[in-house]
Amino acid sequence: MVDTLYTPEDIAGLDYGDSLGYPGEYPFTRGVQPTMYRGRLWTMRQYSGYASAEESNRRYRYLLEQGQTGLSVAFDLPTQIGYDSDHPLARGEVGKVGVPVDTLEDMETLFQGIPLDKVSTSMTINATAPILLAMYIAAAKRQGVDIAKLDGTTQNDILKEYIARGTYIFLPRHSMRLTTDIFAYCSKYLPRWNTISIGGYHIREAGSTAAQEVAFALANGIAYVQAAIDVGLDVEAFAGRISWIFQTHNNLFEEIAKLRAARRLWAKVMRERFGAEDARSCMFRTHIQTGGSTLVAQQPLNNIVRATIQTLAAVLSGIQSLAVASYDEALCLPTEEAVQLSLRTQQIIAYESGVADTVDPLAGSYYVEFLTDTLGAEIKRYIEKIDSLGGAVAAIEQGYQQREIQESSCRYQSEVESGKQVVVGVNKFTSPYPKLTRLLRVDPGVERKQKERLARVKGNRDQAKVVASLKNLEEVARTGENTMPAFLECVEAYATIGEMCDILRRVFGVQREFLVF
Amino acid sequence: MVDTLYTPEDIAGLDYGDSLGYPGEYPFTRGVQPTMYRGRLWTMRQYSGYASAEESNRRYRYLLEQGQTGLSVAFDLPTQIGYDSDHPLARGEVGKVGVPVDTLEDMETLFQGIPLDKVSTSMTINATAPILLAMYIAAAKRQGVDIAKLDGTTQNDILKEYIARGTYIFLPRHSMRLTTDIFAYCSKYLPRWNTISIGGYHIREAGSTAAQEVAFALANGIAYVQAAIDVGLDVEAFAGRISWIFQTHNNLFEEIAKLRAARRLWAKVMRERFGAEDARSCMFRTHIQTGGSTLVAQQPLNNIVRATIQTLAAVLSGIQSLAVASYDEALCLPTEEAVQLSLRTQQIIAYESGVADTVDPLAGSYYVEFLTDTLGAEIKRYIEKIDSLGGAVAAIEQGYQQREIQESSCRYQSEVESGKQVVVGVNKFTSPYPKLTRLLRVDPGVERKQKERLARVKGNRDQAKVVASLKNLEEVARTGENTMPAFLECVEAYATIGEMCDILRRVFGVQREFLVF
Amino acid sequence: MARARIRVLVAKPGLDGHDRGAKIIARALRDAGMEIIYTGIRQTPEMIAEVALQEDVDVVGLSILSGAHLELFPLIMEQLKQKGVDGVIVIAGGIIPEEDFPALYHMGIKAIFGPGTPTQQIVDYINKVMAEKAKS
Amino acid sequence: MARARIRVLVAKPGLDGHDRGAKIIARALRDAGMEIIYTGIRQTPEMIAEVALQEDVDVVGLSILSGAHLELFPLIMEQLKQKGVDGVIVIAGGIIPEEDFPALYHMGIKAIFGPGTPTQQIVDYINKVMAEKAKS
Repeated sequence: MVDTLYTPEDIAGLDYGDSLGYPGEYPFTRGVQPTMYRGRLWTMRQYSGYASAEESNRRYRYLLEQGQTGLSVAFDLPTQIGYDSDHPLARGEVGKVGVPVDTLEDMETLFQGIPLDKVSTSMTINATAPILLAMYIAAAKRQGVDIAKLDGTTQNDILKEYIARGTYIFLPRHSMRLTTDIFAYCSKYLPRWNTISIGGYHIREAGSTAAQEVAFALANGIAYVQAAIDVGLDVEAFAGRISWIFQTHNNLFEEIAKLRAARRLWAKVMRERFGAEDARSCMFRTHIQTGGSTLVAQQPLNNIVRATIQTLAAVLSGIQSLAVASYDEALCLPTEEAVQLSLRTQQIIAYESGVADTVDPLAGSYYVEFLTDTLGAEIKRYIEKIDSLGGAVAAIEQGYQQREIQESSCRYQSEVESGKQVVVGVNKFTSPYPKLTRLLRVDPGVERKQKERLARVKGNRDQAKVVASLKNLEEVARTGENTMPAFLECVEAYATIGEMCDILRRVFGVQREFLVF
Repeated sequence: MVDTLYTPEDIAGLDYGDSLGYPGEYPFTRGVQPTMYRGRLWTMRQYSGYASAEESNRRYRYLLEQGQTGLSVAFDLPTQIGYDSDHPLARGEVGKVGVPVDTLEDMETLFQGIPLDKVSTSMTINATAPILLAMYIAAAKRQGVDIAKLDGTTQNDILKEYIARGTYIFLPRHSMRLTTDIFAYCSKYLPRWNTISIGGYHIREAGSTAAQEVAFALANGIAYVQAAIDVGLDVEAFAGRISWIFQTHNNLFEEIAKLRAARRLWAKVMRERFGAEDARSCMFRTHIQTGGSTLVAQQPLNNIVRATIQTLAAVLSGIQSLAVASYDEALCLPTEEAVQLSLRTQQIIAYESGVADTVDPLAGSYYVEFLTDTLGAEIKRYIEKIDSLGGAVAAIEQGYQQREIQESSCRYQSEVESGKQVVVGVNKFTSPYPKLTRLLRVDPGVERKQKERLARVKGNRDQAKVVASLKNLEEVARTGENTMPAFLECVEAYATIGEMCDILRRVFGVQREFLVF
Repeated sequence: MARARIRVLVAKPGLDGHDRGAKIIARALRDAGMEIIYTGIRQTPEMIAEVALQEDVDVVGLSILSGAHLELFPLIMEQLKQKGVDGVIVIAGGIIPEEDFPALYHMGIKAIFGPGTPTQQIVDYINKVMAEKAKS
Repeated sequence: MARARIRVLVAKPGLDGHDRGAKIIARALRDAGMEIIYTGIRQTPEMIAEVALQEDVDVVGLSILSGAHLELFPLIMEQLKQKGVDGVIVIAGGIIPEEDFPALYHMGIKAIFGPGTPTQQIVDYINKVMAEKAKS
């Protein structure tokens, strides 16, 4: 509950050095770089991908032309869950919510004409992250790019898939192994790669509160760090490449306070729990995607207002990378016009609003500092609760986070239905509105074409090499060696994602839903 | 110049009680009401009027249906400059930028079916303010409304017309008399009426900086208060009914700091310069219209982003009333869809963003408090300069404010042309964009119909009464008595605005432009 | 038709994991006194029809956000028919463009509820069609 | 045509008082070496034509934001013609919808510069047409 007034008394206990400190210094409450946007603006990186590798490549080139400064790849559901486009379970899903990638050839097409040493690429991929990363590495090698220069992110955050998003495949412990395989491989070969992007975004999207969003993500983060330490990795060798993804909702100050609190808490977790000494290991670097579920179908231009508020929240909280949801997303995939407007939203805030002129401009505000502390305390309580349940994985297996989220989701829904929470155009100020006339539809022929393409690739490859590489993958999967080189070998032989995942499904077993309802 | 970082050191000298205090208490830096929006949201009041009284009446009813909580009338230029619609100088201007009002009949039509004791109405009218106020009073009387209950605002700020907006008619000293006539009349008969709305809006629109916007408006305010005292009014009798209008631009924090500084400065002016004791006399209550000139024709949906930032600036600074410019305004009069979106922008910020939950949420921020002080000092220096030139009127006659504004305007223009100041879609990130297809055009037949209507009214009225009332107006204008009762008599006889102004032009003389270029 | 409680299968066909809406609906229908069978995510058309048959449901509610409705819904309707449970009332929700409504109605979907629909409206709808069905 | 400096009348027809744009243009043209006659606001068509005649200008620039251009510009063109100064180049700026451009070109306006036009573009345009005129 927000009070009517906050005064110096509300932050009487605030010790500047301990609670805030200087930007670029532990505990990083005011930001992880000393000059923040004055030094360099955040990366503008719209989430995008659909239909086919060619079509998505065209969209990426368009966005780069429009002034976007990074790429963010959306994969379709079969690719995320490890089915080839011709698998029965892929029916109707090919190219729908992202680009289908069956083999290395699709990845090569996706980045045709985009030099991979010049661009940073974020890939929303989790269960199949090592496979897609291997394809990205192979595509870069074919471009003649030194892979040590590759810059980007694999989401690679499987725990939130069990909690909220649903694209898991294997049992958690096997998934965690793949996650840490990426940590280990990249710390050797891709020093600039963000090996994981631990997400609160989807947790919030599933209906959590702001505090739950951060708490469950941080708890997952703790689990990954522990898992990596448990397999013998040195915390300083991988912790600096951990990154995050959260969303911003409409409540401007809550969102800002949430992210400032998260930065401070993570720094303290890394230093106090894991003994990280290196400042870089304690830095909470985050991408923000504005909240998709806050956008509504009714009166769609209203969503531009919401996205602007959310973008401001993100920028004011001090972030590294940003994607703005498009106003037509509650109706269809974002059209080119809508995605351009999302980018323009970022650019107007970057270049016209003045909010990027100074670091952490809200620091010192009685309200914002109070709220940062209050949310921080609430997040901490959740983390302690998860610790007491045996950590994030155990808590997921018990359905704890899922149940908490569902409670919040239902509470919010009933507040909307009772009118306590106003959603303009939905439960108040409703009115007829002009329909959007330009909706983006994925051509129904896409699935057939992708299947043909897959068949062609399979027809042209060296089958013996495929068989050998898949056999090797199976062995590596069984023994516990790092899987990345084996994936790379398969990928370069044009083995399909389905072929590789079928092997892993056999070796690792398949996770059924932790059904909480 | 904004620094990279602000810390507690930047506001080391801040004394909470003296600089900020509690909302609802002198010097009102944190707001003029103790609970601000928690008690009552700002009044949502879109500026609107065009074509004809019927058409504008339809738009007002539409806006009230859509959840607007106050009205704001735009008058066309002939009405503002005191020409009837059939005057040669009115050619092409009738109904273009506002509603034409020639006689009381138009005013009656304008508020048909809108009970004037239930709604608050702001009228952007200056040189002819007493005439339009008289018409409003007469219309209310015909509705059977007790005029003591009338709630609203006459802009009635003639000095900024000489400085920036151009709809003056008479010499400044005569204009000032009409201004103070309204003060005196309303303090007796319309106790809830805001007798003046002193404006920075149009000063900024003409190209001033934020500090100039506030400084020149406050200096004008000082001139009005002094003029009222000089004609014998008691400061406590009228000062509480002074209100303000400013704009918010894109620079979020500068705009917020500007308005917080203005509130504090005005309180101190009233108490220290004019000896006002009553807290109400020291309250700076303001309407905000987001900055029209910040909207651009290129990529018009980008303007929704700008308007959202500006609306946030307004709301975060603690205001009483708000209008949001519409995204199509750089192309045409706002369409119904665009004005609905402006209102929705306010509603989303009011009901979804959480920023209305607590009073003055940025208070204490090192940056915002520093900026508030810095802008306050700059504004003060300008006021001292104007004092040294003999006050606002003398400075206007010397062209001081006009020149300062023009310098700022040219500096801004050259920054845009050099690319130092980015305007997204104009000098950076340009791209083809879909044209808006629904533009609002005023029917060219409007002028003819209005002339016919005027002729009909003139044909039907009691001519002797008109002549007598106009004769009385002429006498009153010459003697120095309060003109309001005389205007009311003319208006009720259906004398036209042109007839009244012709008399005043004869008695008062006409001001030529203070040409500064 | 004289049984005490309406039985509703809430199912998520396809691969999409966004189950927030499905769960909210499922809970709202349960709170309104109906018996709910909730399948969880990633249900194939065959699985959905099989559960509808086994559980002898009155209503099947399909929730989909991936855009695969035009491909998957006909398969589901076909499976229901093959299994002889085409008498059930099938309703749908999720992100479904209005221009697809006619095609969906044509294949036998009885009602489509877009995002932002109050749950009470869905409860009322089900109660109404079940009452009509009981009468006829 | 051999005089040293191009003479430009910058005029604001109609009643609108928004002179920011007109003044910026006037100053930019002056900075570019042209001689500027700036009329101030509220100029009637008759006054504008009269000044154009008296000051023997090469170019008349009209700035209008009230939307009265379709009514006032024909009157101005007519007045220029009546006074025999219809040889001047007339250009316009302000808030003028693109759909009105054809009508304005048709009545003899040579160029229309919308909001956001860099002043250099207007300078260049005037220099170019004056150079062409000198050649012919």
